[in-house]
Amino acid sequence: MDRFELMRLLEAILFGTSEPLSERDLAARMPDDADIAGMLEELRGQYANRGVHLVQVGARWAFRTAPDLGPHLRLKKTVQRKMSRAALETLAIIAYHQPVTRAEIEEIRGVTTSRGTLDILLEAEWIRPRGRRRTPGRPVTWGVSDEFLDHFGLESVKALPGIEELKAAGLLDRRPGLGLITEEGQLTREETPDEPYEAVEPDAAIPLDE
Amino acid sequence: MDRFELMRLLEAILFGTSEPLSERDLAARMPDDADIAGMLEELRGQYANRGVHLVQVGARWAFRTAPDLGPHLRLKKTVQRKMSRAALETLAIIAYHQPVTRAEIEEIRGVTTSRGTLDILLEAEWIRPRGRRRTPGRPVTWGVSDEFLDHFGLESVKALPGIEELKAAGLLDRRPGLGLITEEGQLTREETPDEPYEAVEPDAAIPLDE
Amino acid sequence: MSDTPPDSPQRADQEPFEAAQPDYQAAMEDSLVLNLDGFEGPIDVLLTLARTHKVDITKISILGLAEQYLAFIQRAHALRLEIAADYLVMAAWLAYLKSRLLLPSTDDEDEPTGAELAARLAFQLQRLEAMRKAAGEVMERPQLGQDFYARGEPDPLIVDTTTEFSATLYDLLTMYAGIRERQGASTLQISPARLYSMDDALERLGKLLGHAPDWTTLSRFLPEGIGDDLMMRSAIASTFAASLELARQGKLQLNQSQTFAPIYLRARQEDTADG
Repeated sequence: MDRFELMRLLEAILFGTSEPLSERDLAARMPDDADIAGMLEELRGQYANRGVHLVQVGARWAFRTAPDLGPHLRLKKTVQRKMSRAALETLAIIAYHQPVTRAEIEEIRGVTTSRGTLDILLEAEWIRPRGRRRTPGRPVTWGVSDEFLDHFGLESVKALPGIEELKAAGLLDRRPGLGLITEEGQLTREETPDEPYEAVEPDAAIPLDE
Repeated sequence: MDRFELMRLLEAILFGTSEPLSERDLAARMPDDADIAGMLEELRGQYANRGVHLVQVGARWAFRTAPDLGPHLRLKKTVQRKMSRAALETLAIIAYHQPVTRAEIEEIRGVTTSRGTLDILLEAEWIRPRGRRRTPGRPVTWGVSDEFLDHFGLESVKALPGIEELKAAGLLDRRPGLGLITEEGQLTREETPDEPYEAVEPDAAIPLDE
Repeated sequence: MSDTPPDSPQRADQEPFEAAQPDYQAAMEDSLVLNLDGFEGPIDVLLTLARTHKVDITKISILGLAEQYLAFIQRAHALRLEIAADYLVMAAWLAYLKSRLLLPSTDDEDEPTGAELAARLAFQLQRLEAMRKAAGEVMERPQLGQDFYARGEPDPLIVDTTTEFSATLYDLLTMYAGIRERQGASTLQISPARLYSMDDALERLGKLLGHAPDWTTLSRFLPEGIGDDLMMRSAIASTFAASLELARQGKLQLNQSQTFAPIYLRARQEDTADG
């Protein structure tokens, strides 16, 4: 198979699938010597002006209709569950601060997370556990999923709206706020106030199943 | 919207719908003055060499994988599977007692055979129906296949070790009888012939399709 | 509690908060207070108060905001609304913060200064406000299935799966041996012992008696050719039992001179009385 034929095959595989495929998924379906990364870039270029785009979502690739056509596209819309303000706020915190623990989310929001908020985000497959923080209790850290990126047409977390500005303004820093005000009437902080966030781990520093 | 934009829109609609669309369906989703027929032809031409074709299915239009790529889009996968104890027991009985009906297998095993057990053996292509027994209900009789002999490296079923050989090999551990009175008055087991079985019917006594 | 000393020192980072409120704003405040259940905690109230007063969150006057919050809680008290503990904790903390901001700072280095505490609160409010704004911006993006679409009619992915079953001849033979063993145990039978029965003895004795008018030992009546010890013993026992039965019926006579002496028997003699 020459490159032209390989490109056609790659196009057919991606076009025929509605779920994004990773380079590994693609490699399993292509001849061994295929330069998948290079061909993906070339294919993306070929579709750049078309009504359908080849887009990257996290580490996966998929064809999606061009976002600028949205208002003119009269296609059946999928029914979407309406999310509570608390769920959306939590989602934004997870997306912009990931990897982030539940305690940190509560610290940022200033309230305890009600049961069901993370559940709803998990059910929507928009968040995923990423690892565990090396702090007492080894809490799970959360991040957004490829489904989240796909749903909002984001290539990666770096493409989140305003993330660079927020970072520059120091608003994504792991600095303590007031701490959590509990019903018991205490201003508490999960970590020691001296170096509250020094122990932050890189993504999946501790595997979940440890 | 100029023609280029209309072409993009048409492409996106055809990509995103869940079923082929007629020109009338398309007209309902496009601005009034769009030259649908002309644009469909143009779009078909643009995709002619690609991995995906725009094809007419009856009076409707849809994107379809280029037919020449079909064979390359199939993914081959080999899954290793362990046979259940029930399946192996059933297989052994079929091998030693063939041709044997399901009811006879159950009688020998002392338990009813679940539907899936024979299915798994059939899926493995280790057994095959051999005929029908001339008894009420005319049940199917089973025997082992050439694939079975291949897999277990046997020249024929006759090469299977008999009971005495199994005993000699230590696989069949018969405990001594109980309560010796005299040699004649001893408690004995039912005599087991060394020849594994006596076929009730000759092979394919009644053809299956009868 | 809510009145600010008019000549309180102001710092550079604390823009004076609008203390005097027009009437329409007071009405709005009341509706805020009555909506207490709608808030997600004191931080939410603080952010809402800041928004209500159109304060730029990045240049927020914490002192002014603290006063707004304290007024809010007072108003809730006046309206006899039930106030959750965390709102009161925040009120106490803000009152403390206010005193720290207004009083000259102590030299106690362990305690954060009023400005530091205020900065912490400001950071918390700005960060949460930023996240709320970000949530809004994310939700305003084109969404899959609403504004852009995946392939509507995906080709089914064809996966040809070959299942390879693993089983060895050993597995197979062990299984079969196991079955035969189970089967053997379930059909265990007792083969009948070969014994000389009472019926046989009666029949034989009855037939032979006619041929024995004289006293004859019992052993002479036993069947011939019994080599087996058990068979012999059973024949003796059943023949003796048969002789007793026939004597009871008056068909024969028995004689034994002493214990363990040979037993003699003969057909019944009508004319002799002894037996």
